[in-house]
Amino acid sequence: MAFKKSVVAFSQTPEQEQKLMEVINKEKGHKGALMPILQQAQEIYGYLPIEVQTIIAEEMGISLEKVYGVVTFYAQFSLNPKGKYKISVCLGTACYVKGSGDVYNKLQEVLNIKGGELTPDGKFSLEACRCIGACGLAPVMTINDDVYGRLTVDEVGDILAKYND
Amino acid sequence: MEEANEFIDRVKNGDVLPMITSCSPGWVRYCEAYFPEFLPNLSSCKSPQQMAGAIIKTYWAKKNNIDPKNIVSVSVMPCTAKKFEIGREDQSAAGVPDVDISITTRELVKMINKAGLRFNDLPDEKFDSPLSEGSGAAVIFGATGGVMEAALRTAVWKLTGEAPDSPVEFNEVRGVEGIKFAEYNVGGTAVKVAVVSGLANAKKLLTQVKNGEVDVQFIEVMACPGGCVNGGGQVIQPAEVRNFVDIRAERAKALYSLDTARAVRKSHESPDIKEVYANFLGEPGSHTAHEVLHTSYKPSSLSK
Amino acid sequence: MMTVAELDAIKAKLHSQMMLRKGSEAGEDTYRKHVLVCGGTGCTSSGSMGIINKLNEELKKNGIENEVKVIKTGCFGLCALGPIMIVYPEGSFYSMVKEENIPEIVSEHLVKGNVVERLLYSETVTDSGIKSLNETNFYKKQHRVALRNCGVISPENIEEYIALDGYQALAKVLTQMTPEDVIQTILDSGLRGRGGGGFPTGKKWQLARNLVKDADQKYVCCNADEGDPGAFMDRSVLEGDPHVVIEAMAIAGYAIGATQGYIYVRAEYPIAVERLRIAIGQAREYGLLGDNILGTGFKFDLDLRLGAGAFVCGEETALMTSIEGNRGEPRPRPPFPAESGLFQKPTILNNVETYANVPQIILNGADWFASMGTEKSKGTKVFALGGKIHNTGLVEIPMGTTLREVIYEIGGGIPNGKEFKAAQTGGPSGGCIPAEHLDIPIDYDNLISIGSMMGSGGLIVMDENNCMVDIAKFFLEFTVDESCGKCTPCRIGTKRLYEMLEKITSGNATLEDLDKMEKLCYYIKNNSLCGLGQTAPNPVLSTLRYFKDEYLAHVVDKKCPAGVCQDLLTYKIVADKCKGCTACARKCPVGAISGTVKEPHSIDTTKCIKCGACMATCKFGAIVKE
Amino acid sequence: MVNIKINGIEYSVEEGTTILEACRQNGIRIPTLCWLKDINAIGACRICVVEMSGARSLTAACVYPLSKFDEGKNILTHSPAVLESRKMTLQLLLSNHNMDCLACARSGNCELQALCKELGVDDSSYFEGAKNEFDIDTSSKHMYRDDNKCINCRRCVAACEKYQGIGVIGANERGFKTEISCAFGMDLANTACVSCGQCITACPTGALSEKDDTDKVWEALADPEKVVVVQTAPAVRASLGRLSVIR
Repeated sequence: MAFKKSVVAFSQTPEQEQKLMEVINKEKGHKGALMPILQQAQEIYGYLPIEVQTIIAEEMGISLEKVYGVVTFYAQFSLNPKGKYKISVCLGTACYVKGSGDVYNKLQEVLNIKGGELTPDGKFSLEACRCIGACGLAPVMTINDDVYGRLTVDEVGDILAKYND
Repeated sequence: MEEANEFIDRVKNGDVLPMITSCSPGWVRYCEAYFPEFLPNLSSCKSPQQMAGAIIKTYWAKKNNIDPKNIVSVSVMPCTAKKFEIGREDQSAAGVPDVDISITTRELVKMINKAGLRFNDLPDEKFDSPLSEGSGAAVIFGATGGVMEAALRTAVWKLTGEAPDSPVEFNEVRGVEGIKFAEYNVGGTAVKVAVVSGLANAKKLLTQVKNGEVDVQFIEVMACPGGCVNGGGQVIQPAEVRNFVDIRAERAKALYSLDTARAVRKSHESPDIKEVYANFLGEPGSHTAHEVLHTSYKPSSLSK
Repeated sequence: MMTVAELDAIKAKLHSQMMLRKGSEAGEDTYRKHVLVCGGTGCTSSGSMGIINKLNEELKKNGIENEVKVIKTGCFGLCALGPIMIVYPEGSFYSMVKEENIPEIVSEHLVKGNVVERLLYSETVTDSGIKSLNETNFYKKQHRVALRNCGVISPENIEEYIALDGYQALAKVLTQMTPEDVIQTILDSGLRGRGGGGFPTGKKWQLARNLVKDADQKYVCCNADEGDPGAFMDRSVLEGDPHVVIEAMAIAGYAIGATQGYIYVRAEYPIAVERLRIAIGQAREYGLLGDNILGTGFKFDLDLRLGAGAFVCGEETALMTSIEGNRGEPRPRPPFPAESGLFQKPTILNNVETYANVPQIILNGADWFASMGTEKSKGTKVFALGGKIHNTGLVEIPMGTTLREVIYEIGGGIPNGKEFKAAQTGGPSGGCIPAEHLDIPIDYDNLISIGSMMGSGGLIVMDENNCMVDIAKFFLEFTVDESCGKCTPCRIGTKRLYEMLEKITSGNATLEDLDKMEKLCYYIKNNSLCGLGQTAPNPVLSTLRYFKDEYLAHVVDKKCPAGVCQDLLTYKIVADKCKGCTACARKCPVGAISGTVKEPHSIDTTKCIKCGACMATCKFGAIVKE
Repeated sequence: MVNIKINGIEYSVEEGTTILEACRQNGIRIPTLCWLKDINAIGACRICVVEMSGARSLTAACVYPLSKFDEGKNILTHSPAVLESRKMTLQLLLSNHNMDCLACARSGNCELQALCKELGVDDSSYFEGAKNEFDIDTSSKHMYRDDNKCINCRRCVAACEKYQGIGVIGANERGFKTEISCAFGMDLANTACVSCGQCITACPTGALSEKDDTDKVWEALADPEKVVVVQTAPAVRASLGRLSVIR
């Protein structure tokens, strides 16, 4: 069976583990605590490797498969670390109609990775996302917190160039 | 025999209680993974499959002077976990595995079809001896509550002066409910027992025991709901049947009717058992019995 | 703990100041001008936060920071012109504001008092003076009920909400109305669900109150998942006026007898989540959430639950299953949520926009609300105008307004002089509305009768350059990706439907495939477990119904009339325009272009991979695609 | 009691009885696939759909509890539309199923196979299209898991979770790619699976099956050097009597 371990070796700082335990103990009592815990865990680590999911499963007394089943259902949870710069191209209808599909293909071409993948140097991760609600600026893409609106295919190169450190 | 004896010893010597049966390999693996703190409670007896295999490769081999290495011990079981059990450590009394191959009822069906057997046209035949004539107590092992009843039959017989007419029917532990409790007065002392089938029910009971909400001395656990009659290796009934027919009850009924039809209904009355103990094992719980018929467990760290 | 009297006191204190934003001169308010800057996602993405900082800086420089108040508000609606800044009381509407414009605006307008007309929204500048916002085409026909406070109040200041009658409805409900009165009012108002289904809200609340009498707990949920791509109405309400939802949910809690509520917000809306967190915190601080609200003994509290990227969680039972900490997979109904919903307790789940109407209905009465809209669809509807349209943005129109009015008058028509082709409503569950139905009054039942649906409000306009088969394929690709995978018709059916559309757009389909596809559509609609599957084929069925000729062109002629479907296009060099400069031949990645220098070149269509590089480099427009 | 009509004939049943059970009580059989009494009533496969007056679409009989709101409704259990839908559901399932029946352990005892026969599937490749290609998990001593034969009915998941309280297998990923597997695609042998086989007896198809050790037994029987001793458990005889054994 293709064991879907994450591509990066897991390492955590004591603060991270301590914060994770705080989150679990705070939320464990409420009903439906798994989702908030997973969201905050992804906040702490940037992704949800098997080690983190195992801690959550044990603390909540549920099977690891239950946790993994929830994690693989929602697009926001990721088994692999995102890039230093998370590129997210909106493929909502308004953006699609104005050509965000071409921008997305161009990015895959320039970065030489497919959607959902990470560049080998871990710098860029690329994904298509559902409408982020900025349809006024269609077609839209975000890189971490920066938002680029009214995009054209040619701009892709120089936008990426800004993130070279 | 061994289990009843172990239970009596535990009660007498104040060892760890409640004692829990160990014949269901699925349950044993569950205990090792999910409730390791109850491993001391597990009866050290091997499962009937392994005991039979051990006797075959030791006593029976010697009696028929066959080199145990040349014996292929095969078991036909209603269970898939047996396929795992034969490979467990501490299951080779004669230095070679007690059981070499375990096949399920379904695989037996394949072999019967492949061999072209037509049972209706075949005369009835007895099993070969020894170990040919199982007692009524043995037959009901396959139903939830059966192992408990069998053990009680022998334990009550022993604790009440080995009277030949000691009680034989313990209806309180019969039936397909997932968790059953019963209390018996055995030679003046009250013995509280519990019977569970389906590991979700075992989880519920063991948690209650751990929290002190339930006080029992002897627990029978069967991994499969309804006991081995509903095992993972049984012939598969389509949903069409299993949704509307209580397969567990039907199959259990078959076993209980075989039990009542048997002359010998208590393990200790079975001539074969007596012969093995007389010629080989000595007393239940003896050193040889321990060597041949008992095993050990250890916690598992597999990912839950 | 706050009393009703204290609530009124806050309102009185701030009321005069707020009137400044309604155009009346500043009363005894310390500030003489209010500058409102849009803090919605669109404008924020275009740097409105930078503009606010620059504004504060410049005001300090000119020493008038105590005379001019800067307020970050929610979305005004006209996203196409973002970032937007409005100065009250004049109501001067600055659009496409850049940071470098701030010093001029501050010194000229805010200090000297003369408006910088050059930077105003062009339409407001007329020879007979500055037109106010509400007279512009975009706003003229709008009637803002749910969006009443958006772009008017600061969403992060509860007192501004209170100043404009905020929490008065809750006070009225708790002190003067019985739960039955509240439900009756909502019933009489004719309010129907704004999430797209259109189920009468009053009836839903009534069922939740009466079906299970002895429930020890009931829940009030708000569906803020807004998964439809191209829809951002709920976002704007949450970012612009979060308290209206909180107040409405408290009223709903009182009506059905619940003490706990959950707002399920998309994780893709960080600003909305933040604004809600602040608003809930303030509501608790002011004793408007928690125990003994307004001293009436009524207890109600709210928690946020974030979605995590699953469109199906917009379906009510999937949303509840998600809040319960599971895979967001829908559950069979009945039992309906009003009987057994969240954590198997009676639950009501309404959309953000539905709640946004509730306080108004309570304050102004059911008849006021019922006077708006059509016979069976009362009140207004918020639409998110997007796609090929000038005024992309948020539009709230009375039910019954026609599509033509929305697209041409409010929306400003189709850019670049292109021909209108269709408007898509209801997102992946909706259908398209062709030109022949432009004059149909928009309401629940009319839209369903023409094979589309109201949906949550996304309205994507498409022009002649959009291929309807490609749009249907886009929506199916979306549904295939977002299907939860639980039931056979949707898990496998939508995948097969998408593959059939791929077959059509790649020119490999036969007429028999078209019939097979239509049969599969009706099968999926008829057999899927939840709304997602039941409506997934709508984009295909409605494009089949109105644009059958385009399907036939793809299948029979192997042509894509709109020039979108790559596989059906052939690139051709127009001989008399080709100068033989060989630029295209050098650019072609597969060497499909041949010809001698200065002679007309030609493209070998068997080699051509239709990447379009040649067309892009040709300076003489000699290469066309058909 | 709720008064309803089934295929035009009047019946009255206890409130809360599902349509499926109401029909069964009155001798009307509705085919099912994913429904397992008490542990798996999730309405996923859509084989048991029926027509019901007043309903917008077909209704899954296994999960629809009849209530006073259904008084007087008429239910059609085998109308042309219903039969056509059930057939299409099967054809869709087959389009993502490894149809290697001749070499499958469950050939002749597979519920999918039986339903295709019963509901008249006459073109198993009607819905040609992409199929999932999952690895086959042969890590365990007692069984193998072939998800290419899995129809996502989740009966095995219910058995492992509800009967056994273990839950090492479950639905992962989403949509068409949904797969019943262990966490992180782990081998079953690396999980705390106790090899009880309850998932195998719950599975309607050949996706889950025990490892076949009969060849080893034949070999031993044929080996003159070896003495083969066979012991049988009591429960075996209780399930051996099934018709398929005695031809």
